[in-house]
Amino acid sequence: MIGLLDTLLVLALLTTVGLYVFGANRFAGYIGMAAYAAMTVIVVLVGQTLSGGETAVPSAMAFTVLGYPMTWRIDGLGWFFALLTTGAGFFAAWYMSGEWNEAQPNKRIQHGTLALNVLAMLLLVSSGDFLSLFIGWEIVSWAAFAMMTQLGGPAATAALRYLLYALAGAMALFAGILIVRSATGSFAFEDFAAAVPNLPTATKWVLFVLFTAGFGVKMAIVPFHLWQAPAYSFTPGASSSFLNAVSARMGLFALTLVLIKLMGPALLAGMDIAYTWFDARSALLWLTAITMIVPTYIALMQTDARMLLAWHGIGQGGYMLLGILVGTPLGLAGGLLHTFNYATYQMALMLAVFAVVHRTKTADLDELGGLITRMPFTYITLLMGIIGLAGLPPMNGFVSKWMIYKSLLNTAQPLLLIAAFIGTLGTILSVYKLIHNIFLGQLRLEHREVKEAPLSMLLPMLTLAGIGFVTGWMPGLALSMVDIAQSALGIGLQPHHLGGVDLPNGSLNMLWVVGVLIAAIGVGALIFYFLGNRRWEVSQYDNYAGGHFLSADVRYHFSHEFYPGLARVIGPWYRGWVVKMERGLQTLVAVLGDLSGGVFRFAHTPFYLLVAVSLGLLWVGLFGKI
Amino acid sequence: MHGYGRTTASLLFLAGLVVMLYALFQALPFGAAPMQVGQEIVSRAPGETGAANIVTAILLGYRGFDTLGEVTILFVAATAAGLILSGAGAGDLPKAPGGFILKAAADLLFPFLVVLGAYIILHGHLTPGGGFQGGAIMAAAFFIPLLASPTSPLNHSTAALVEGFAGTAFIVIGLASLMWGEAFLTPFLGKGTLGDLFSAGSLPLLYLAIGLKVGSELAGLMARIVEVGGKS
Amino acid sequence: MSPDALLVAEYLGRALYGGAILLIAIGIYAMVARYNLMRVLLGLALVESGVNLFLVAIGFRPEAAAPIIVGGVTDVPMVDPLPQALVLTAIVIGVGVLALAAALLIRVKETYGTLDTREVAKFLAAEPADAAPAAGTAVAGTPARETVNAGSAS
Amino acid sequence: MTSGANTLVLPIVLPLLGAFLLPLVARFGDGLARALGIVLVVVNIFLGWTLWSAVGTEAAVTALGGFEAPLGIVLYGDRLAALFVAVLAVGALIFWPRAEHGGVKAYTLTLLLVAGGSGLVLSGDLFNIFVFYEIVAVASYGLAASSGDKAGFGAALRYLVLGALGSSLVLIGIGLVYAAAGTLNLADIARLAPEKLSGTTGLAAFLLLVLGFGVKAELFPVNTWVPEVYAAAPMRVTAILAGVVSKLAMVVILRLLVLVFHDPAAISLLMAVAIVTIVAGEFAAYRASDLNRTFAYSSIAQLGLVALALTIPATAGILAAIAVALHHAVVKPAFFVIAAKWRGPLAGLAGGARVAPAAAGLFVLLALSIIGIPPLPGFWAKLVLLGGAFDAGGAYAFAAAVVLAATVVEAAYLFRVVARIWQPAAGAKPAHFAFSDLSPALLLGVILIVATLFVAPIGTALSGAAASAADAGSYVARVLPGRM
Amino acid sequence: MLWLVILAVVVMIAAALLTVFLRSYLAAVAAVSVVSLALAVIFALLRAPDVALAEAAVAAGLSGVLLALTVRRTGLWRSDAGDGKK
Repeated sequence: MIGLLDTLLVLALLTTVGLYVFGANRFAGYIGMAAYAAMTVIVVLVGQTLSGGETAVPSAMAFTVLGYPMTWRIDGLGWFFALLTTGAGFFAAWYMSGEWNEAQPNKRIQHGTLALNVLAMLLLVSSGDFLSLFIGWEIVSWAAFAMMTQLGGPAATAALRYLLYALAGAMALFAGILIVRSATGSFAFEDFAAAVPNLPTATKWVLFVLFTAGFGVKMAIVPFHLWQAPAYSFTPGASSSFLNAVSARMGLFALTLVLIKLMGPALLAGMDIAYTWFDARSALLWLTAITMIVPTYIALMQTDARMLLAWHGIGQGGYMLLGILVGTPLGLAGGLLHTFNYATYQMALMLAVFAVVHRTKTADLDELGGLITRMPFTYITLLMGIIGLAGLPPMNGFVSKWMIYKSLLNTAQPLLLIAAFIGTLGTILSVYKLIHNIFLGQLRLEHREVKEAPLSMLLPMLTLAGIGFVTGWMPGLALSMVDIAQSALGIGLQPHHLGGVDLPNGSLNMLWVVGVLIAAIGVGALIFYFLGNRRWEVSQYDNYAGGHFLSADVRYHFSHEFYPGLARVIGPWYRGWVVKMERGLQTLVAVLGDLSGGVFRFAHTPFYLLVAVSLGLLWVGLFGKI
Repeated sequence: MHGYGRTTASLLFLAGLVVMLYALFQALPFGAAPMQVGQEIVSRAPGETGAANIVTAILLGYRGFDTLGEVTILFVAATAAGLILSGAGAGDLPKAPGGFILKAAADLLFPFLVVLGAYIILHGHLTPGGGFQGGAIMAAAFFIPLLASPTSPLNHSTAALVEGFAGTAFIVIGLASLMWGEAFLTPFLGKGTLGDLFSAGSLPLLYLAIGLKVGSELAGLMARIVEVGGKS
Repeated sequence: MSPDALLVAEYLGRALYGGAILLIAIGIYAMVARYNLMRVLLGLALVESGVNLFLVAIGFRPEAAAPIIVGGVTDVPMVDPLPQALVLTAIVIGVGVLALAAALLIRVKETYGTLDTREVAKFLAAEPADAAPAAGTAVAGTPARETVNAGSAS
Repeated sequence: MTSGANTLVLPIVLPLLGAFLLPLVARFGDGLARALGIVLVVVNIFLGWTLWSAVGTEAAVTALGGFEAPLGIVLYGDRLAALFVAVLAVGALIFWPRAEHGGVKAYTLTLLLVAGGSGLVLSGDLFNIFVFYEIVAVASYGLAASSGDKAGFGAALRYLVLGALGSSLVLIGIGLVYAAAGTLNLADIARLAPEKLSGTTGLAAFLLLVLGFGVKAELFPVNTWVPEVYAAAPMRVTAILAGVVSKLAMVVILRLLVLVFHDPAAISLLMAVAIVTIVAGEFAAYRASDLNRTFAYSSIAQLGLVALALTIPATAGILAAIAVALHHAVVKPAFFVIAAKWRGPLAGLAGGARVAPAAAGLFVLLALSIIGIPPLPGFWAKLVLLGGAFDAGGAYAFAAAVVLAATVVEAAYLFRVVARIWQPAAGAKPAHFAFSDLSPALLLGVILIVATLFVAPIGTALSGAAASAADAGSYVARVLPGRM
Repeated sequence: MLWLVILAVVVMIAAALLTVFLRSYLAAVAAVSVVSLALAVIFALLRAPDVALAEAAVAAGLSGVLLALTVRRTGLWRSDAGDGKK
């Protein structure tokens, strides 16, 4: 029986093979677009089945190895992430379909690894038990590694770092699933969900820590976050956008699955930490709070546009997990919606930045400026993207952040709310740096002939920004998708309408908000243009400052060390202890390695035998039964 | 670890080893070994193998397979030594022939040693000694002339021939019983009278094969050490 | 057995086991504390002898005959013949291993010009990049680990 | 007696006969000797296969010389033994020595290695096992020095010294067992063990046996020969030694554990040794400076895994041990094939992917499998191992944690090499692989992929073999039918 | 018999110590042969004539000659240096 899910997976497999074979072809991007579009259609069909009352769509694929059965099926939660995956794949392929594609030396690898990642993620989100979850997880990790490492040099170094983090996480996960099996006797999700309340507290804690650490590495929760920004940034454009938009969210998927769906927030809240006010859930909540704040302020210090955005990705992941861990229907809806929203604006942002890189060959924020005149549509995309990232209306980021804040308020967590605000403040500051340093101010001499990005790249960017606006204007569109995911979690649904949500203590209707905003802008424009329009256009260089005329070779665009005051304030806090920890670990391994190696280089090897026999016999004498 | 530090450490560990091994061995029942299998073999060996020397009965009968392995180890060692030394240079060996007395003694000893070796091999199932001891003596017989005049190399190809055929004979004797439906190395040819030269069935044949093989292997091994370079 | 005989057996046991252990220990000392590989080889021979003594001692029974049937008399008590058979095997194995070791020793001396384990270990542990030519035999510019041509090394 | 019991001796005797005849046959040409050797190895594969299919859960037993069990020597052929007879022969076939590394003498030694190894896994007698162990050991000393490489002699001599001392320990251990139990037959010892060997003597005997056999099984701290020998021996010898021969010693330890030494103290001793072996191997590999040594240390760690698996109670542990051992037997020789061409410091490997894409790709495949990435066979081996460990709980969980951490280190050093291979070449380019150079590794790679596809039936078959190998009761009943 | 065995053991241990500490390798090899011969005597006293014969012929005789030849071949017979004690 070939079902919808099988069709989807087979299609993804064929796409991978096909794009690897025909990846060097100039139509590869269109092939990819068609394939991902078809996959998206299938996913939508799956969604219709799921909203029709089915709990899951099964796959005919099933194996039993060494007595361990493996099954695949997709439920609402998996469906939601599958939709993000195929959608992101579609836009990435679109971006790669024209001029970008022509410029790339390694088309085949780019197309192939993208398809491979889509396949791996689809496999992961449709896993039906812990074993297939782990297999999917490993494949996703290695597929991402294959994607990251393709450019060599610093990319390979960053990818290797990622790989070690990912593998360490996977090993924690491996231990976790094996403990689950020895505790419950099977790898099945249902058995675990049924058995987990009765497990000993120690086992629950071990599992919680192992799963959180294992999935948290992919999510880049602090302190497992160091790998992410460089690994994502050194990947070629479309692939990087794809990774930024959805790859790390696989960790969110798995965390939601295990912590919320299988263990449940109530269970976590019941796991108290002795002698403190914390329990497992609140401890993790505070970890997400740190994840929201620290990477955001690290992003502020970046001088590479890609790194800046990638660091934000880490912080944004904190918001999503925060909302999900709040555990109320509103918080869950907010977290999941934020996942969707983030995918739209982050992808648009990354694509826009890479469009700039494509044209100017640099992503260094100190080397750019004034491109608004040369690349206006890219500028608009970026502007809409950062409004979303900062969580301001009318973009969709505002809606999801509002829901998360509201859920924190409703569950009486003001400290976390403040933490979230601090994070948002950092976001606003740093995205201003991004748009200012790239598009505003003085155009550099070498960029005077820069052209707008080609249509093949502009269209997906603008479309994504448009989706971001539309789902900000009518969040009900996205919330109905979130409903399907939420229905699989067993926490309950968040009632909503096209414009937002109605709550007893304050509702949100974006139809009104956007309407008012547009009206206000309209009024402002009216005033500006018709009542007192005194403006006229001059060249950037037809200007003076300090009594001197400005010429193109004088740099008056202020971009270097953008926030010196702020840097002075947060500098003392910025110790890099995680980096030191990582280095310490490396040194430890190296020292242990040298010690072990030294053992093998000893001149008198029979000496070891003597020592081993003597000590062994001593041990036998001491502990052996007489 | 350098100099006396290692010596001291070695002595310490050795002292520990001695003390503990002694404690361990003292716990064993000296002089009253359980002899589970040993006693049974002693009582059954004469009847089952026809050999008066029970050690021989074990070596060739009950544990004949061990013995096959044993001659194989000599063979392996000889082959490996040949492989290793095949490219060796002259070393510090004096090339001058040995003195007249050594030569004369070698000539004189040769027939005596050969006969002695043969005797020990053939009476292996009756008296102490057998293939290994006799083989070693035969090896000495062929080897001493080599000491007397190192320039006259042992005829390796003959040695290899003897070695190969003797080894083959052992296995063929073993396989013969396999063809008759018995297990590998089952004695045959009848048992004879206990104590006679022609008794104990095929065991003396095995011992002969072992003696020839051990003799030729040991002689070959020694010769390789003495000889100078190159393949034979 | 008489009490005297028991006492004799006990002292015999101590002497034999003690002798075997001391032999093993002295052999191991030669292998561990001495630097010359020849001495290591001699130590190995000692260890093997000690083990053989231990094995024979296991099978010994006081007031028993050697395991050879003389004149068809089969009902006298005999020492355990099995360990003797084992030791016979072990002796021959020991000689084989020793011979191979001697062959290797000759080649080691020939190739490295030394039998000092420290020098040999230093050569073996050398990193591939800076493998030091052993005992100054390798000419500069040639790879340090070239194959020794048959018969030409000295 | 099961059908084929009498032919149980053939996998040992036929290669032996061939080895005795080889120097004579070589008079008619080296090629003939080579052909004869290869034919005999193929025959051994066939014999292993027939033994595997002939014995189901009931093992074949033959009493050599017709002397019944505790008195004479018995051969015990179960599926485990059949498997390793075949694997050893396959290894010898794929890595049959080249003419330039010892010629006919090397062929002879390889045949003897095959004969001795087969005897090692088939024999049901403690001292007989020792004899075959010595055959294998002496043959490997000789082969280790057969490259003519300068380092070869020193490495082989140091190996020999360590190995011979280890053999003496084994002999003392056998003496202790004999003194306590009065028998050498494994089944008989198994029968008497609870009564006679449960005390200090038995434990000491186990210690000595494990340390002695551990020299070949690459257990810490008696594995110091490994990096030297694997770096200096000809690649084909290294592949056989690392791939198969080390596992044969493990099979012996397995038999001892299953049949004789169930003492928790003995188990914890082996577990401690195994954990230290894993840690020392992986960490030393992390700092190794060339591929050969990297793989040598990695091989140590893998054998530590096998030893760890053996300590896990019941069938799960034995299944894990067999699975890890077999997987390693496929992967590590292939690695050594690659390392044979890519000698020298790791930095010199930059550009390897450009020069030899097939080798580079194979390297990635093998690395993924040895790290244990699904769905490659290495993952299933690790799954069984760690699953068993977590099921056993307690100290095993700690051991499993060590294994998991070691896996990360393993990935670090393997993929550091991968990253290096994909970098553009800095100076001299790494060596190019001719097809004949790489073909053994490619063959093993194909085996790996095929095993991935058929992992379910292979797992079932191995489970059966493990179950029968773990059944001490049936071992005793088969060997000593009258004496239970 | 007890005294004979003890005497042989003492001789054996003394010879073994000489093996380790004698500076001349040829003498050390001779000492190893003495050990083997003493061992052969012990074996004979322990009612193990086969083993005694083998020990005398193979271990004392052949391996003694073998080791002596090796000493000669490696040039150690000319010098007694190189044992680490400088």
